[in-house]
This record gives sequence, structure tokens and C-alpha cells, in this order.
Amino acid sequence: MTLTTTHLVALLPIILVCATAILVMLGIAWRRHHKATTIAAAVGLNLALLSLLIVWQVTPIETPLLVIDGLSVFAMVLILVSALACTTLAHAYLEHYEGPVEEFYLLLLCSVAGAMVLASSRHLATLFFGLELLSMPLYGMLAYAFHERRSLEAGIKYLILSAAATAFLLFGMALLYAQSGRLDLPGLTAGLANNADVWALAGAGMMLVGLGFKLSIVPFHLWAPDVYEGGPGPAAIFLASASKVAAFVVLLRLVMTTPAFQGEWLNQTLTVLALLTMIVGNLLALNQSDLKRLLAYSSIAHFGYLMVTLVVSDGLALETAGVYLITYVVTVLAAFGIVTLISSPYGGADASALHHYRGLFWRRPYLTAVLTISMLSLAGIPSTAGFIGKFYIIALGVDAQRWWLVGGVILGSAIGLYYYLRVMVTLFLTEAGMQRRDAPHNWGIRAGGVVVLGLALLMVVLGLYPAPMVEWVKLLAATRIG
Amino acid sequence: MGLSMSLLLPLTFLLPLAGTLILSLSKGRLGERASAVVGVTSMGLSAIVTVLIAWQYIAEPHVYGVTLWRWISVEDFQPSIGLVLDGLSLTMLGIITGVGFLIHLFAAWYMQGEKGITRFYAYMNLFVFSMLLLVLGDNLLLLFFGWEGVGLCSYLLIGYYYEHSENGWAAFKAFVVTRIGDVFLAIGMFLLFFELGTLDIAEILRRAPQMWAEGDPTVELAALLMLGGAVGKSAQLPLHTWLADAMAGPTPVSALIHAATMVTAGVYLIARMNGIFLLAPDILELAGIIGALTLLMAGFAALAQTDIKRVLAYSTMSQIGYMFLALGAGAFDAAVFHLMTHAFFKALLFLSAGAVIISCHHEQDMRRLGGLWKRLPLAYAGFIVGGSALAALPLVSAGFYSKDEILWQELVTDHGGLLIAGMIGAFLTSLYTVRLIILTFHGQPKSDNARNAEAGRGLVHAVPLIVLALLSTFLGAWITPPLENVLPAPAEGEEFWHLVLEIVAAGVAIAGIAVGAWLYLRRRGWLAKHTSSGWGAWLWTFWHHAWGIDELYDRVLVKPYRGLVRILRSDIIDGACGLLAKLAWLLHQGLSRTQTGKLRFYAMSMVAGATLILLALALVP
Amino acid sequence: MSGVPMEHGLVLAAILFALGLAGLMFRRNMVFILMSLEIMLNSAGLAFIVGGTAWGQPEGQAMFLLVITLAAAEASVGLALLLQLNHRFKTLDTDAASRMRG
Amino acid sequence: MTLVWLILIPFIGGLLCWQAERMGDAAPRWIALGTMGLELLLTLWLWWGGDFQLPEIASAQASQWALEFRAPWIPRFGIEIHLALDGLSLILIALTSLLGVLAVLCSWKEIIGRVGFFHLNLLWILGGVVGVFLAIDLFLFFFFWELMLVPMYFLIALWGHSGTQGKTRIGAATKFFIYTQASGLLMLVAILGLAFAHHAATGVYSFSYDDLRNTPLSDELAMWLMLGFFIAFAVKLPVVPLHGWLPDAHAQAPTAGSVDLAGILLKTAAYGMLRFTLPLFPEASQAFAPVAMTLGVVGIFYGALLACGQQDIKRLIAYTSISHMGFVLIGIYAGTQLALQGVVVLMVAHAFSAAGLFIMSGQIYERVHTRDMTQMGGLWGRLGSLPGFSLCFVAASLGMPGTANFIGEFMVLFGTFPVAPWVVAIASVGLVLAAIYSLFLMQRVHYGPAKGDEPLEGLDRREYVMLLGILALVLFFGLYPQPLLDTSGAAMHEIQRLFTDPALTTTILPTGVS
Repeated sequence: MTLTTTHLVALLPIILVCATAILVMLGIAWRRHHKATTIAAAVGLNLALLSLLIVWQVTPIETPLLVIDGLSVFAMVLILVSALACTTLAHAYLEHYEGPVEEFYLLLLCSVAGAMVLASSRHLATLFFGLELLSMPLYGMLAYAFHERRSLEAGIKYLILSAAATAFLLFGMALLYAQSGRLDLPGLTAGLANNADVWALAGAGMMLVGLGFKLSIVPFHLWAPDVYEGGPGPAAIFLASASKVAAFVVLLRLVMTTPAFQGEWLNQTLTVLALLTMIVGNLLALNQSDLKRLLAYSSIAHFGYLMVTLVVSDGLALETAGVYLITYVVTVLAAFGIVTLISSPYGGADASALHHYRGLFWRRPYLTAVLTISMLSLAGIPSTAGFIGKFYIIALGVDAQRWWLVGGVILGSAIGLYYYLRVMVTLFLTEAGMQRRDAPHNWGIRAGGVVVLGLALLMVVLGLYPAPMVEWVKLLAATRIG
Repeated sequence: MGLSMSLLLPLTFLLPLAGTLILSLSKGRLGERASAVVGVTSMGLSAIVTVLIAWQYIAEPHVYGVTLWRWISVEDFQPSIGLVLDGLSLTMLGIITGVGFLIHLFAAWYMQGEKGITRFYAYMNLFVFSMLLLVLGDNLLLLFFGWEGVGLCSYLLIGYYYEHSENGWAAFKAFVVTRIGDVFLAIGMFLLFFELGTLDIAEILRRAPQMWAEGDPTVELAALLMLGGAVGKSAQLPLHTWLADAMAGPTPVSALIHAATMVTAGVYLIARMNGIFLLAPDILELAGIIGALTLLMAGFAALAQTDIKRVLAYSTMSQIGYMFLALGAGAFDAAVFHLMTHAFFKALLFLSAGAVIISCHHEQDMRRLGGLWKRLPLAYAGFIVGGSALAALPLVSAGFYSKDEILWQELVTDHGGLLIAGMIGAFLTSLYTVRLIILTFHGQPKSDNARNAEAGRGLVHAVPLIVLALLSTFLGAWITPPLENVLPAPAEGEEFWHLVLEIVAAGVAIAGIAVGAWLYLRRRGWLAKHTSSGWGAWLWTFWHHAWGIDELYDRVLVKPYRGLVRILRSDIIDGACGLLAKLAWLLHQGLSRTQTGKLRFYAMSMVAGATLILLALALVP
Repeated sequence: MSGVPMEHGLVLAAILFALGLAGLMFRRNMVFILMSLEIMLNSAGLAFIVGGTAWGQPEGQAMFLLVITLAAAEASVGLALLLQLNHRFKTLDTDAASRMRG
Repeated sequence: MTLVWLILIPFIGGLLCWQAERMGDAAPRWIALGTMGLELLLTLWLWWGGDFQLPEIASAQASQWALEFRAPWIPRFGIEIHLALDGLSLILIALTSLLGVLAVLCSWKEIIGRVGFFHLNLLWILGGVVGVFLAIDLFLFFFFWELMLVPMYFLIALWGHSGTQGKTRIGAATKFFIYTQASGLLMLVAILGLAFAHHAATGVYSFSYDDLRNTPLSDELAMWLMLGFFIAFAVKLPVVPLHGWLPDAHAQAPTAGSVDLAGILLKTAAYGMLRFTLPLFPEASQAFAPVAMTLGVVGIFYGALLACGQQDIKRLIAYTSISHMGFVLIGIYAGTQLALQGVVVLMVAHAFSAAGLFIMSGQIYERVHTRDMTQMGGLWGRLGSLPGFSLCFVAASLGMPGTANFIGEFMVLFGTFPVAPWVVAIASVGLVLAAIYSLFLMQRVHYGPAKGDEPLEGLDRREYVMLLGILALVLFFGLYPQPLLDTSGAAMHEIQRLFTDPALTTTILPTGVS
């Protein structure tokens, strides 16, 4: 099979991102310039995003290793948007960083490329390749502020655990391969269709462990809070958004297409894991006084909700996953974005302790409004995007009559409210904390601020008028291959 | 007549209402005198309107109905704000406005120098308004309006001296105990409406005989429930305990509410609903028995009281017991007649007692009074006239005629037991009346307050006493309530036996007076000795506490209620829900322990998770 | 080669994998942890080889190459961080880096 | 479009208040007052002009509403912005705007910090409540149902008072939020269940009240779905085992918050039952009625008993609300025309009397700086005309005839008697308990020896007019409730018809099944 122009067009976003990465690398070699690097990265990402419009004309399309269909386009959009937000916020964040800053964008771009490959992989090799391309730069990003102990600790923890998870994933792949003799997903499907024995199931199970780690599903969640807390803000953002989106999309693809992932036992296992993830994630966050850790736990819980789509995996599932991912990404970007903005003017550890935020509203009302809206959205309160997501999840559960999962979602939400509200009310208390930290006065007119405000607006708009988003996701879901 | 009934009838209660509104919206800008003027004038106008109404009624005696507006209209639930005037309501109207006016007038003297006169008159006027609504309402719901309204005003006036919390609690008790009765009445209303589909009293009385045969369980139940309401309001057994405590209010209040009008509302209710009660003879019988028991119980209790007002309070219970006795025999008109004379003489007694109390600087304990007859001749006269009426002194007193009528009806309708109870009660009545008068007015003054008594002055003080005294004599008995068309005709009997009964009753009354005079004038020492030791003392205490019923209720109802409240106070159910939150908290702490921050532990948990997943795979084929 | 059943090869790989896991769990020194990771990755690579051989396909070996590359990259990043660990914490014990918890 | 404005006005007004904070503290107050005044005028204008009495045609459902607004929202699931107004919603919206005015007035002096943001929250609550009363699309209903919680949360958490026994205002607010939100999600599940059942039967997604009402359901499913709705409403009403949030929230909220909570938020639950639970699941509701009525009776007694045991005056009033809502619950599930109309009157009456009591306790708090009744006593002579007003509201709360509460309670009892005489007999005992707790309040606060000599500040004109206004309304509707009854008559008739005549709804299968 040869690559045609159409294929190249279809791969345009990945190519563009890779090209940007190279460009940035060369630029750094030539002359370090923070602003220029940022702009270059942003332009590249924007071009990739725009190219998706062209890509859309040729979808669905397959190459031996990659598939560009509605799902991958959807994932790419989310990944690119997260990456863009990340870039802008990173600029604000790194402005006062003492040391070379430009490499961060390089790492970011590589990671984005990895995430895009992962999301559109239709072959175990690309899956593996994408995953590693996604993770490897992340180690660097997390440990970027390595003179800061927490950052280094986060990097090391993530590196080792992620490598172990990769080993699980690889071993699982090897087992599947040994059983079916195929590495591409359709082939795997055909090969496993009639003889899915214990080895194959074990393989599927081990792959689940590997991907579950990336999604920080209970019981593979312990790393998440530490890494989120220690890593620099922008890295945590990327970890919570793009990385998770890509891993989830590939897991979804696996579950929906590969027979080894469709057995009753795996379904049961997924149900139990989903329930555990929702409840444990929320419970862990209950009395958390560090905002970044809290967001990490919240993100764990949200992937618990999202796993309902893996369990059901037909009917509304794909659409639900799409809508939920959008609302989740927008919300998480905004929430972490605020943390990043507040942290940026200072060296040292990020401003993540809750007492830093006491009474923020009376100093930075709009910034606080954004954080409030994102907390409400995380809690799934109407008029925010999060509500639409939660609505979809519950609708899916009800439609499939998975009452346990529905019960879990409700219980989890109830527990979750407690800490979201705690954060919210802290922002509005009058008495300022001992060590208050503020964003710079002119935050609103700078790039990072604009992004955050835009995200807040998006949250509200999606919450109030979700019809276009729903229609778009529905359209994309309809053009899935497999 | 120039003025039509549809204007006059509402005016009777709108005038007091206007008084209330003026007084309560004045925000304390009216002085003592102005308040009294407003309060008394509105009442006086109302009384004048009543006279006009009576004039018109006597000229053309028929039932007048005035509907002001439709109160509620939902399907066939159509109670209106409608008034009805017949002989019964006219009688009540006369008592309420007439006696009410006199008491208002007297109160202007009694209350002088007290703070909050405005409030006092506002409540008093509101009371009259409610009471009039009660007697004029043409449907049960409006009657209930008045019924509850008088209860509220009673509460407010008992608790008038709010600075002493006991007064507040007395008011509290009065309201709650009567409300228990009210609930019965309410349920009775629900039942009647459900069965008959109307709340209009005339309509109920018309439909009831068509619906039920005599003794039908449903109608008996309805009658029983209404009796419950009547018993509560009229302080009969077993809901009588509030009345003695209600004496905490100013004395004019006791005279108006707790003697002349409100407490007789129960009698009015049964008389008004006579059609229902006639269909339920067992319940009517029960009313008689309750009356008999109450009159005996209260008679004995009155013997052992030391507070001048409490004697009168128990005597009121006892006299209302007579009215119930009459109701039990189906002698509704006799009951209403006694109601009227009782209103006169008991109001007189209370006002005289009020005169004594104010003259003696708020001394109410009879053991600390005495020898007042010279210093307070008017009050003494009031007590003599009122007391003779209470004791039913033959021929000269109003009470004799009404009580005699009751006893006669018992005889005619073959209620031997009730008759005997009535006779014993008559003896007791004479006895405690004599005791009351002797202890208060004769002998030596036993305290400085009594020695320094200052007689009241002025027309405001004297006129009400004199008018009521006149009404308490045989003159009052000349007033015949026009009840022929409203209530069933009284039973007839042979005149000879009537005469015999009259002589016997007169004998009993005189005997009571004689024994009382002998005991309290001649054998005071002997009496004191026997009531302070041995079982005489026990009996004295027992009667003093009115047969210990209050204590019984305290133990059986109040304490358990308080206990329950104490147990529940912290909201047990909420606490149970709180356990869930505790559970979540514990889980949170347990799970937080797993976040050790140690890399190796994290790796182990990952391996453990993976192992569990693979094991699950092994277990599920 | 055909004499050895595929299952045996897989079991061997699994044992290697378990060994690596054990090392990961029980060693504190970061150098040994990285080594354990190498063992795990290589056991996966072995499993690919076994599979590829059993099916007579080159893909297994191709995958192994990818795995090797990854292992190398992983090790290099790991070692870089190890140096920083030693620099900041003056130890190679990973338990030292456990400030974040709860 | 008027309906949309009814919802939008408070929201816009709220934003204006927030921004107007820069111009001083007075500006937000006046803007808020103007906004609510406008809302009230608009409602009254609708009331004046609308005809809510006629539509009694059983089959034509279109004529059920006096005003309607429809616009597509999320076509994917057939979700519409579907607002409709009938007599019931009109009364409740009028009530909402009136209490809104009162809430603004009573916080005039109480709230001194962050005035603009306070009014933003206050007005947004009211906007949300109006939305609840107007929404006829179930999704939209749920949307508003949850939406109003957030500003309420802020109101309690930021401007509340901390309680007596270590109960914090934030804790109370969080409890309130979690209770209502969690139960709200149960309702969402039930809504979705219903919508999917409808989809399964007809192939069309719809959240419209009119469509869903005709969904054929198995008995078991109907019961479960009904329970989903019921629990959500039961939490908010509140029905006894689920009432835990209410005393804390009431006690800790600022006066305006308590007024809104007791006055209207509790009514949204009753409204929900009337509008949705009964008509959507008539048979299941019929089957459930004995349980619901039992819960109502339990609520009456439990609330009354606990009210007696409280020391905090606002907690006492809060528990009385539980007791009163027991009557509402009984009335709703009795389902007769008389009882249902009684429920409407009782809701309005309770809103007034509870608002009055809360405003009054707020005013006492402003003067004696405590809510602990053991530290009060003897206030009668020291507070000018305030005790007189307390007396009136206490009388209203114990159901004194002449007040609207009497009309409501007695209509409920009269209406329930044919259905469940024993329930009525037992519930009537609650009237005695009502007397006990109400007079407890009087006794402890106003009677007894005074705790101090210095006279306290009397009512100023704003306070006096406010209390007098509420009192006048309580008395007016006590003597002439007919305007309320006429307005809600048709709506209640419709509900009563659907509830007691279940055969009618199930036999009409939806048309348009392809």
C-alpha cells in the first residue's frame, strides 16, 4: 500500500505539529527567544487545528498504521485546543522562570504529536509509539523545574510508574499478538474473533492496566495527586487534559472494536473499576487543602464517570464520551489555568494551597468568577458545561439500565459537591489568608488571561446552549471506522 | 324601623373591631384616658345597636339572615361570612354587649394606673368582636372563627400581666387545653360536612333528621365530637383545669370572659346544634353526666380555695355544670336561661371581687382579708346580691328561678341521678358562697391591705355594680329569652310536683346558708383544727388542688411530652443521616493513608491492582 | 526452534516480567529500579519475539526494536533525573522523594 | 415572550446590582428593589389581564395554559425552552416577587458588606425560582431547579450567622446544597427514565410535560420513577426523614435567605409534586398516597415536637415549617379539589407567616444580638410594636381563623377527610401542638421578666410598613381567599382530574407513533 496525497492530507495535522517541533528546535539552536518560540508553537498548533477543516473533507480514511475518522478528528481537536491553552499559559507561567524556557514548548509539541498519533492509531505499534511519544516528553515537562524538589519528585514518580505501566501494556500487546498473530486492530479483531482464550484475555487485562494508569483509574491512581501537585502548572494541565483524552480515546476504540475487550468479564471488571474510581476519587478529595491535588482527585473521579461509556459502549456511548470529554477538557483547562496564572509571578512552588485563595474574589473578581464557574462545572451544576456532560452520563446509564453505575455517579456527585463548594466558598470569604497570592493586575488583557476568560465563556455557553456541540459530536461519532 | 337589619347586625361586631383597630394601630400614641374612651365607646355603641336590634326583633320576631360575602367557594364547600339572628343569638347578643359594656365601663376604673391600657382595650374589643361572631355566625366555620378568636383573646388577656412568667404559662395552659376541645369540634365539623355536604347550621339541622335515625353511630360520633369542643371551652370535666389558672388575668377579664360569656360558649354550641344532639340521646345523656360530675367536683373544690377569684372560678365551673345538667335533660331553654342569669350574677360577683381587690391593694387571699363590709359597702352589697343569686336564695334572686327550672326539668324527664347531684350541688353552692362572703367581709381585717382598704369612687365604678346587682335579683329573672322558635319546647309536668321541688330546693339552699353561717361564724376554730390535721387536712389539700386532676395531667401528659421533646431535641433522624457523612469522612481518612508519597508503595498498589484484575479473569471463565 | 511451544516462551517472558516487577517493588535504589524496568520492558520484547516466531512473522521483531529504543530512551531520561535526584537529595533512595502525600 | 422576561428580569437585575456596587451601597439596594418591583408589577398585570378560570375542557390540552412560550433548545433530545403559565404558577410567581421585595427590604440594614454581590445572589435565587414555576419542559425544570441552589448557597455561606452549637454557616449551606443536589440527581434519573420510556414507546425524544404525561409505563417502572420525583421534592418540602438540611439552613441563613427559603424554596417542592408527580404518575401516586400521607402526619408531629425543644428562635421557626409542610403533603396526596386548593392557600399563607416570623426574628436579632430564646424574655414592653406583630404572625402560624393559614389548613383537612378520615383526625391533633410551639415562642421571647431596663429601638418606618403589609395580606386572604381560589381553580381541577382519574390518561396513547 502506498501513501497517496489524500493520505498526506489526512495526516496534515500530525505533520504540521511535528514540523513545528522541528522548527522550534532549530529556532532554539539559532537563538533563544521566549516570545518568538511561544508564537511559533502557537502558530503551528493553530495551523494544525485549521488543517483539521481540510482533513474533515477526506475523512474517514485509513493508513496501515493510522485511522483518521470522526473520533480521531474529535480527539485531535481537543488535544490541539488543550495544547494551545497550555502554550499560552506556559508563556505566562515561564516568564519569570530562571533558566532556559524554550525547550518546554519543544517537549510540549512532541507530546502533542504523540497524543495525536495515539488517538488515531489503528495498530498496536502506533499505539505504543504514540503513547511513548506522549509520555516521554511529559517526564521532562514535569521535572522541568527540577531545581524545585517537588517538580523533580513528580518527574521521577511519573517516569518510573509510567514505564512500569508501559511494560504492562507492552506485555499485554505481546500476549494478544502471540494469540492472534496480528498487530493491527482490524486484524486483531479477526484473529481473536473465534479463539479468545485465557492468554488473550490476560493480554487485554494487562493493556487495560497500562492504559488505566494513564487515565489514573483506581487502583492505578495513586501517582496522580503527587504528580499534579509537583509538576509545573502547564505540565499538569497537559497531563490532565490532552494526555487523558488521547489515552481515553484509544481505550474507547479498543473496547468498541476488539473482541477481547468486549467479554463479559472485562465488562464486569470495568464496571467495578468505574464504580471504585468515582467513589474513591471523590472521597480522597474530601478534605484536601491543596487545590492541585484536589483537581487531581476530581479528575480521577471524572474519569470514573467517563468509564460508564466504556462499560456501555454502544448506543449513546460514543456521543456521551465525546460530549463529556469536551466539557471536561474545557473545565479542567480553566481550573488549572487559574492555578497556573496565580502561580506564575512567583518562583518556587506553585500556589496551590487553598489558603492562598482565601478571599480572592474581593481582589480579583473576574478571575475568581472563572474559577467558580469551573468548580460549578466540575460539580455538574446547570448553566455550566459540566452539567451537560453529567446529563449525558446519567442518560447513558439510564438508557442502558446500568443502575449501579447511575447510583455511583449520583453518590460520587454528592460527595464531590462537598469539596467543590469548599473551594468556592473559600474564594469568597472576607478574611484574607496569611499568604495570599494574586495574579498580576493586568492578567485579564494578557494572553493567558484571555484564554482563561474565553474558556469560562465557553463553559457557560456550552452549558446554556449545548445544541451545536451535541450536533457536532453526533456528526463525528457517525463517521467512526470500526 | 329606619335602619335595616343588614346594617345593624354587622355593626354590632364591626364597632368593637373598629375599636381594636384604632387602638392597635395607634402605636401607643393614645393615652390612658383616650384608650379607655375608645374601648368603652365602641362597646357602648355596640350595645345601643343591640338594643335597636332587639327592638326590631320584638316587633317582628322572625329569623333574620345577613350574608356579607362568600368566604370560600370551592365546589360545594361554600361557607359565607353570614350572620343569622334568632331568639338564641339575640339572647347571647344581649348578654355579650350588655354585660360586656358594663364590664368595659368598670374596667376603666379597675385598670386605671396600669400600663398598657391601650393593649387591654384592644384585646377586650377584639374579644367582643370574636364572641359576637361566634354567636351570630350562620355556619359552623364562622362559628369556629369566633370560637378560636375568643380563645386567642382569652389567652392574651390572661397573660396580660406578662412580666410574671406564671401568668404567661397560665394563659398558655388555657389556650392549649381549650384547643384540645377545639380540635374535637373541628373534626366534628369535618365529619358533618362530609356527611351532609354543608356547613350552614340551619341547613345541617334540616338535613340531619333526613339523613340519620335517632341513635345512628355517625350522628352520635358527630355529637360526641362537638361535645368535646363544648367541654373544652366551658371548662367541664375533663378539660376544666385551665379555668382556675385563668384567674391570673385582670378581674374584669375574668368577669367578661371567664364567667359571663366565653365559657358559656359550649352551652351555646350545644343549644345551637340541638337538632344533632337530639338525634344522639346517649351523648346528650353524657353531657348531663359530665355536668353533674363537674358541678360536684367544682363545688367541693370551691370550698377549699383561699383565693377569692379561684372560689369564683370553681363556682363558674359548677354553674356551667348546671347548664350541662340541663342540656343532658334536653332542657335547652333552661340551660340558656341559667346562662343568662349566671352571666348577670357572676359578672356582679367578679366585679365586686375586683372592687375588693383594688381597694385592698391587689390582695386576693381571703385569709388576709376580712371585716371589709363597713369599708366597702358597695362591694359588700354586690357580694350579698350576687351571692344570694349564686346560692339561689328563693324568690328574691334571679339564680333561684333559673336553677329551679333546671331541677324541675330533670325531674320531669326522669333524670333522678342528675337531680340528686343538682341538689347536692345546690347545698355546696350555698356553703361556699357563705364561706366566701364571711371570710372576706366579716370578722377582723387580717392584713394591712385589708385594714387600709379604700372604697372605689365614681360612677364608672358604681354604675356597673348597681345595674348588675339589679339584674341579679328577681328583676333579671323577668327577662325571658325569646327561645320558643329556636329550641325545642321544655317538657311539661304536674304543677304540684313543681311546687314541691321548689320548696325542697329552697330548703336545701337555705340549709346550706345556715350551715355555712353556723360553721364560719360560730365554729371557726373547730373548723380550722379539723382542716389542719389528719385526713381533714388531706381532704382540704385534695379539694384545694381540685381533686388532684392537674397533678394527674401533669404526670400523665405534660411530663411525658416534655420528656419526648427533650429526647428529640437534637433531631435524632438528622443525626442518623449525619452518620453517612461520618462514614464518608472515615473512608476519606482511610483512603488518604494510602497516599503515602512513597514510590514503591505506589508500584505495589499498581501490581496488586493488576493481579486482582488478572485473578478476576481467572475466576470468571 | 519449532520444538519449543509458544506457551513456554511466554511463560519465560512472564517470569522475567515478574522478576522485574519484584525488583520495582522492593528496591529502593533508583539505579536498581531503572534496571528492573529494563527487565520488564525486555521481557515484553521477548514475548513479542516469541509471538513473532510462532507465527513466522517479522512484526514481532520489529516491535522488539521499538521496545529496545524505548528502553534506551527511558533509561536516558531516567538517568538524567537520577543525577538530579542525587544532586538535590544527596541520595539515590527514592523514598527520600516522598514529600508529597495525603 | 413575557414569560421569558419574567425569568430574565431578576437575572439582569442581579448583574446590574453587582456592577452598581461601585456607586455605593445604596445603589444595589434600590436596583434590586426596582427589579423585584417591576417583576411584581408584571405579574400583577398578567393576573389582571389573564383569564385563569375558564379552561375546563377535558381533552384539549393546549388550552391548559394561559400563556406559553416555546423555542427549541437541544433538538437532539427534543429538549425545548418551553415555558407556560397557568393559575398555579401565576400565584406562586406573584408570591415570589412579593417576597423578593420583602427580602430586599429586610436586608436593607442587616447586610452591610458586599451589598452588590449579595443582591446578585438574592435576585438570581428568585430568577431561578421563577424559572422553576414556569418551566414545563422537564429538562428545563431540572435546570432551574438546580440553578437556584448556587446563589442560595452563597447567601447562606457568606452572609449567614454561625449557629449556637458549633454549627457553621458554611456547614449548613453545604448540607443544604448536598441534600438538594443529590436528591435532584435522583429526579434527573427519573426524568431520563421517563423520557427514554417515552422514546421506547414512540421513537421520539421529548422532555415535554404534555408528551410525557401520556407515556405508557409498567406499574413497577412508574412507581420507581415516581419515587425519584417524590424524593427530590420530599427533600425540599421537606418530608421528615429527609429534612436534616432545613433547620440548619434556616437558622444560619441571613433574614432574606430564610424568608426566601421558607417562603418560596419550600413551595417549589409542593409545586413540583402538584405539577409533575401527580399528573405524570397518577396510578403510582395513588398507590403511594397512604405512605405519603403517613409521612405528612409524621412530619406534622415531628416538626412540632422538635420546635418545642429549640432554643434558637430561627430553628424553632424552621421546625414549624416542617410541621406545616406536613399539612401540605397530606393535602397534595388527598388529591381532592378542596384539598388541592387548600394546599395553594396554605402555601401562600405559610409563605407570609413564615416570612413575617423570620423578618421579625431578624429584627429582634438586630436589637438584642442573640437568637437564643433563653436570653430573651420580657421583650414585650421594650420593643415598641414589634411584639404585637409577632403575636399576629404567631397566631397565623398556629392557624388562627381570620388568617390565611386557617383557610389553608382547614381546606386541606376538609378536603382530605373524605379520602382519609383517620389521617385528618390525627393531623388535627397537630393543631394543638401548633398552639404549643407557637405560644412557647411568645412565652419565651416576649413574656416573663425583662432581662434589661433600657428600651430597645422600636420599629422604623420601613420595618413597620413591611410587617404591616404582610399582616394585611395574611388577614385579607384569611377573610377573602377567593382571588387565590379562582385563579388556581382551573389548574387544580386539571391536576385533580389527572390524579383521581388515571384511566383517562393511560388510555390516550400518544398520536404520531410511526
